[in-house]
Amino acid sequence: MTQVLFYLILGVALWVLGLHGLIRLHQPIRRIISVNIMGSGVFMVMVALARRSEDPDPVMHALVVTGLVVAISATAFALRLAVTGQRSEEDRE
Amino acid sequence: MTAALAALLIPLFTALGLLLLRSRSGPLVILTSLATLAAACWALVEVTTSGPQSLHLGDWPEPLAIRFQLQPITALLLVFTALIHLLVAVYAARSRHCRTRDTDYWPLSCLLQGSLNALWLSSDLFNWYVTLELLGLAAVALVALSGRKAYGPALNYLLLSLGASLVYLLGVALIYGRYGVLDITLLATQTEADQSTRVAFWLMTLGLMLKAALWPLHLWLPKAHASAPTAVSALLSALVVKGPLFILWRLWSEAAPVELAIETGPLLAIAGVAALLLGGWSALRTPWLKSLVAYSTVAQLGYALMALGLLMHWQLPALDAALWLFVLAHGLAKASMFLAAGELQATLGSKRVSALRGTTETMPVAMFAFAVAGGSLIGLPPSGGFLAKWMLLEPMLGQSEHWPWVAGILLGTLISAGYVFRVVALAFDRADPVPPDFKPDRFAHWLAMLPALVVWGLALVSQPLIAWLTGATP
Amino acid sequence: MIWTSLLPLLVVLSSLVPGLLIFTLREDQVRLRTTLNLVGAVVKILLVGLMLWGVANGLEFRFAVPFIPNGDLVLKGDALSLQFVTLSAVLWLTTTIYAIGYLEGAPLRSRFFGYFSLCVSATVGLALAGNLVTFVLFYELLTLATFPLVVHRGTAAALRAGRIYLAYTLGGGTLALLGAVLLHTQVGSPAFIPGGYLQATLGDDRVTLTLAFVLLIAGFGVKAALFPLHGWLPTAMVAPAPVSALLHAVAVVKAGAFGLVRVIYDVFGVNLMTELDLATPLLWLAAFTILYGSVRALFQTDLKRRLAFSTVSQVSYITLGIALLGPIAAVGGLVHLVHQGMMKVTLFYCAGNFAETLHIHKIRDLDGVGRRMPLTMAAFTVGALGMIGVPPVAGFISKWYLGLGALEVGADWVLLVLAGSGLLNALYFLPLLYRGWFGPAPTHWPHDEKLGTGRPGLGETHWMLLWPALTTAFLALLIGILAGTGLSPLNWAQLTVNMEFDL
Amino acid sequence: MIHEWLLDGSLALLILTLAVAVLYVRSLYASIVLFIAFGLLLALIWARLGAPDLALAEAAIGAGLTGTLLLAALGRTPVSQRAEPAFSGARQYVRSGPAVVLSLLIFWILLQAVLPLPEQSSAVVRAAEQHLDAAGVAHPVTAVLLNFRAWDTLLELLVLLLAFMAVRQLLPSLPRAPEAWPLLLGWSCLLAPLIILIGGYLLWRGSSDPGGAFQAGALLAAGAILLRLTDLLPAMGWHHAWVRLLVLGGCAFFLLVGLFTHWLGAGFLAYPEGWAGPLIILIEVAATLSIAITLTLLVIGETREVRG
Amino acid sequence: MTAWLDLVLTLLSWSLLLCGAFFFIAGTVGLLRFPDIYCRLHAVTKADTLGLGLLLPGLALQADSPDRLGTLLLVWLLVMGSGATACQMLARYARETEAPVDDP
Repeated sequence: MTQVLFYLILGVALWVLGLHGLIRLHQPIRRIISVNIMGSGVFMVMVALARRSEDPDPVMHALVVTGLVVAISATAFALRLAVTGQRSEEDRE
Repeated sequence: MTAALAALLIPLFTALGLLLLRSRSGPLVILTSLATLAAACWALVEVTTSGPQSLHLGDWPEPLAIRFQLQPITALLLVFTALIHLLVAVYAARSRHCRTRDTDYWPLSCLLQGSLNALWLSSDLFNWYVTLELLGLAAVALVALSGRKAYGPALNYLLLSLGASLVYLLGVALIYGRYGVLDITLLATQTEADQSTRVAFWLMTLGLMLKAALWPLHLWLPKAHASAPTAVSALLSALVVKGPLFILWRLWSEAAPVELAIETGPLLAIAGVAALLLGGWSALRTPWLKSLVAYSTVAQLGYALMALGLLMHWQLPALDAALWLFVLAHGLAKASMFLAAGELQATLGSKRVSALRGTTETMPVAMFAFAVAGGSLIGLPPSGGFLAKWMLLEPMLGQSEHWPWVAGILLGTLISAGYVFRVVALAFDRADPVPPDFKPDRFAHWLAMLPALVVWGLALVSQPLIAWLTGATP
Repeated sequence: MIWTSLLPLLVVLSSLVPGLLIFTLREDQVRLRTTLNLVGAVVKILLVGLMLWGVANGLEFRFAVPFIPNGDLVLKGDALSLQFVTLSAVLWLTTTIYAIGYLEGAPLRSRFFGYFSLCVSATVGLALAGNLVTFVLFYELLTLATFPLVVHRGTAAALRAGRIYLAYTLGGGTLALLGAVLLHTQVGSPAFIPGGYLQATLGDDRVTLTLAFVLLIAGFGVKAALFPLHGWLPTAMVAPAPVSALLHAVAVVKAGAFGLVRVIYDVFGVNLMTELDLATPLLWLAAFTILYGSVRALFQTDLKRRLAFSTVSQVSYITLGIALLGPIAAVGGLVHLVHQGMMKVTLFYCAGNFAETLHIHKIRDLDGVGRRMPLTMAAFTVGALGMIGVPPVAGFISKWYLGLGALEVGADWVLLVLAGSGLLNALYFLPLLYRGWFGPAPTHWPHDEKLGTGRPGLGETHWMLLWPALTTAFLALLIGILAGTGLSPLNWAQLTVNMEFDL
Repeated sequence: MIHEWLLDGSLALLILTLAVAVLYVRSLYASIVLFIAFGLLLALIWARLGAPDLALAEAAIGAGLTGTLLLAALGRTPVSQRAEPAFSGARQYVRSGPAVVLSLLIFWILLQAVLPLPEQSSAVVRAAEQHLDAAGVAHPVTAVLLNFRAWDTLLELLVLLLAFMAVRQLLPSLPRAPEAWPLLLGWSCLLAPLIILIGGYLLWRGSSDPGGAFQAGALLAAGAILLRLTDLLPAMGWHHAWVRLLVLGGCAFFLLVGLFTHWLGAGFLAYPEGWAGPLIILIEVAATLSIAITLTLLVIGETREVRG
Repeated sequence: MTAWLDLVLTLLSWSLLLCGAFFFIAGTVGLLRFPDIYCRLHAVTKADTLGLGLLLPGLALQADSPDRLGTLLLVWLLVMGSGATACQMLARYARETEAPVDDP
């Protein structure tokens, strides 16, 4: 077992955990966190793959940076939707 | 390629310009939409006369660059996107009931168009991920325009869309890990049907199916599409779900190893049949008008999925034409249907199907548009839906071992007839008509009619269209 | 493009264009609407007359546009199609006049006449269809155009009837479509030719051929009201009388029957039918439907429903005639297409007149109506006697030929069916005639609308309601009497059959 | 060798424990705090895997900003809605047996798929190494981001913009901050210039070493949020032209570069000979500012103006 | 001579690191076990300040360049500042929103 494989498996495990959370959980903020954990899992797979060559693969690193920005953008939007949605439910009661 | 780039950049610049000037000018968007349409048409002419083109972004060589690929289908989709966007923009600018006029609808819809065009042009697995995210965010933002009641469905849509992207992305990562490339054409030369490839393709397929609301991953769609503002529902159903479908098609028809495609095809086709039946069943049952239209999207995507699955299973490029005819016909018909449904429910002041009693008398044009569009969804001749169904039926009936699939189409047709005429029959009820709250807006009704007429008008150009599609798809 | 290729298109457009224009009219533009209707109907008759002359002189009328690969949209005027087109054109004119009178003052007339014209366009298109794809296309369009007419009244009963009608016809349409695609995948969609095109190209693929035949017959059998696919017809009776007249005499049921004719003679061909032995089950089905329809008619108390079950029975005479696969029987079947149309439309006009003028719907209310409305009752009598098969009304000719045809191919048992059906016809029609002429007139009619002058004679009802009935009754008599002459439907049928059987 | 494994092993154990805890700990607050810890640990792992760019980005974006966003969201979530419906800790975890089995199955399938991957190599890496000289910057990650795959980056800026536009039509997320206390004010005054300095440094460094527009932008955003919360920075309303210019500047400039390169015949987003370096720096500056302002607005959210 | 010095430095560095780690752990235990927010704040800030204060010299002893020393110093100052500010904010917030703990 190499370090690359170790982190590949770890990434996959995180991804599965996140997926499980996304499907099983209901509280919006928790689901958003689940998606983020899923994302971390994929990124870990990608970074581990980048580690295969002697010099780490810059392409994968760049893709992960892009992925991180996408993740924060979506998270910000999702959180705001979740919070505003909850409040509107509260208003109705 | 310049024309295609123009079709890509004009909407993006329009969106930025609108934001910069804090403008919510519908006419400006209509004007730039026209320009986009012109550019897209030009691209279509270019690709028809001088064949497919490709562009390495940044002028970098093969494995490094992101590549734009302008195929005939791409050009057609560019035109189609521009057309629907223009139509909906006119509606949004003009309709009295459209609540999106004074919102960020304008820049958002331009960004949506831009991201779709980026998706059609791209042929890079990771770039598709970014365009999918762009598309998803734009779509959710547009759904949320409808106000607080839409936030719940919008959030669900967003989360599932994000989850789906990450499922897709894991597939991409596995592909990169296995073959070290992201460009789909390069990938096509290398793929083998081993375990990694299989899992990677399945992951990408699942993610895309969720994004395209293909059965059984469609549960988010009806609520999201039904709660969006009318103009947005039309855009979402007609265009957005087609984006992931396009990627799915390119993946399986270009990059996937043949054994894998043959093996996976039946699963997709069965999912398609299930979508037709169960989506149609839900459309038959729902008490809400827009939900009915949204469920019909789920059902109709079943046809496309079926075409794709059988295309993979039988390795029949002829089914490409069926798939894209479905996409075109459904897009036009659905745009018409959502606009008509939105107008009807706004004018009647009720979202229930049962409120449509007597609408053939009070709002004949809108109801007629709904019925005509519905006719194409059922696949009545000589509408575009009929042409697509015919193209799908032909290879099925051609060989006796394919006959069982016909049952799916048969039932699907009957169910779609069921939910379309459920509405239409009610509209003829003169016993107790629901009086409209406002004077009907005839211009908007005719606008809703327009795409429905276009989809029936496809019959006039059917022969060249089919020949072009059959020859055009690689 | 020369005029012979444009003429079929013009025949279709002569009702389509006025129809579309009528949709745009306001409710109160009565004069313009009437003009459009009548001009369209007259122009159509003239064009059809021209085409009749042309076909008799050996001209070929063919219009084609590309549609799908190997399947153009073809409109073609040949002897068989002209028989149906002429019937439609003539009856459209009379029914239009009738409908104008019938709907006077009713709401939503623009919509009604719009769809009415579309319906006729679809029927004519179907009659002129030159290949299976075109036929299926117009077959579906006919469904769409007739649905708004069935639900025109917008009552709960009308809606229910409309839904049932759609369920049957769309289902049938889908089956027919499947059959057409199945054949298309094997040989494309070549033009209909006498003797059928399948045998030459598709030798002996029994499974495919049988399946295609079953699908097509099931599809067209719905509109032809073959048992057990007839359920929509009696419920569709809630529609306004002109619609019933048009649906039951001409457009819908005849479209189905005409489809059967095309499939058996021009797609499969007599030889292939015999070889595959496909006609026998159909023959049994037709025979059963004839008797079944008559028996059911016997037990109806509502006039229109009795007529509807009579239609179920009578249309199957056509099916019977063509399923016998002999030239003489074929002549009987084809000519019955026209004869039954004339007679049944007369009956429905008359039923509509009774309902409109005196609000008579039930059979028991017919007592003595002959004294109040003698002319209408006379027309009704002509139609009813024709249905029973009394000479010299047209119905006799058809039955005569059917009987001869059955003997010719050795299916003697069919004579029993014909005789039984004739007896049943008499049983359910003669009481009506007796009540009408000899029953005691009531002191009060259910509700006298006082149309026309309100006195027996030419003013017994609105003239636009009376004259169409008299005309068609007269025509039914005339084509019976003149059956032996050159321009009679019988002669045309003979001409067609000679080509089909290569005599 | 063994201590390498010890480190990797304990990192893995920690991160897995944290992930499970984040998802299934009963209190939402604890879940969020643990998630921030998760982000920091992830940054550590990126560093361990030789990806310092990512470690920086993760620390700033993943842990810092996401944490702030989550806490802000928590603050606006009524207590009644914080609980996971039908959530009863470990017992529920047991009860969801089928889902767990399914997850394990998925994990097993994925495991089969990743096993052969470490042996493969990538053609893209070799190509990137080959063309690094012509890319205009020495740091390979920056070269990929802003030159080889510039289109991805451009679209990603659009994603950020879109998220901002989407958020703009909803309510502001942070309640009005209470008046800042002197200690916080003083510390912020001290910290802010430092943050700007480090941000600028990261940006400048990006062309040759780990760092770049995103890391710098995220850091600047953190500083701006701090200053904004203590009212040391004026409100950044959308009606200010400079705010709009800064937010849109990144995308707009990038797109314009694309347009002009196409116009000049070099090809879409193909920088002309010798211009690559300066153009990349310019794009990065514009992008950094855009990212910083957009992220700031995403987190604090100024007065809404979309619907009246 | 240098070898001996190296050994002393390494030993010193490691003992400092271990002490630092101990204080961190103690602080964390305090955070988890102490009854109310003030005690917890006390545990965390005190222990962390001390822990970091020991860790950093320990690391500094292993540093090989003045750059590194500068960085460590900066880290120490920043964490001290932030910790103090954060602790003050939390305590004050708690005091303003809750009833005083020692109230009977």
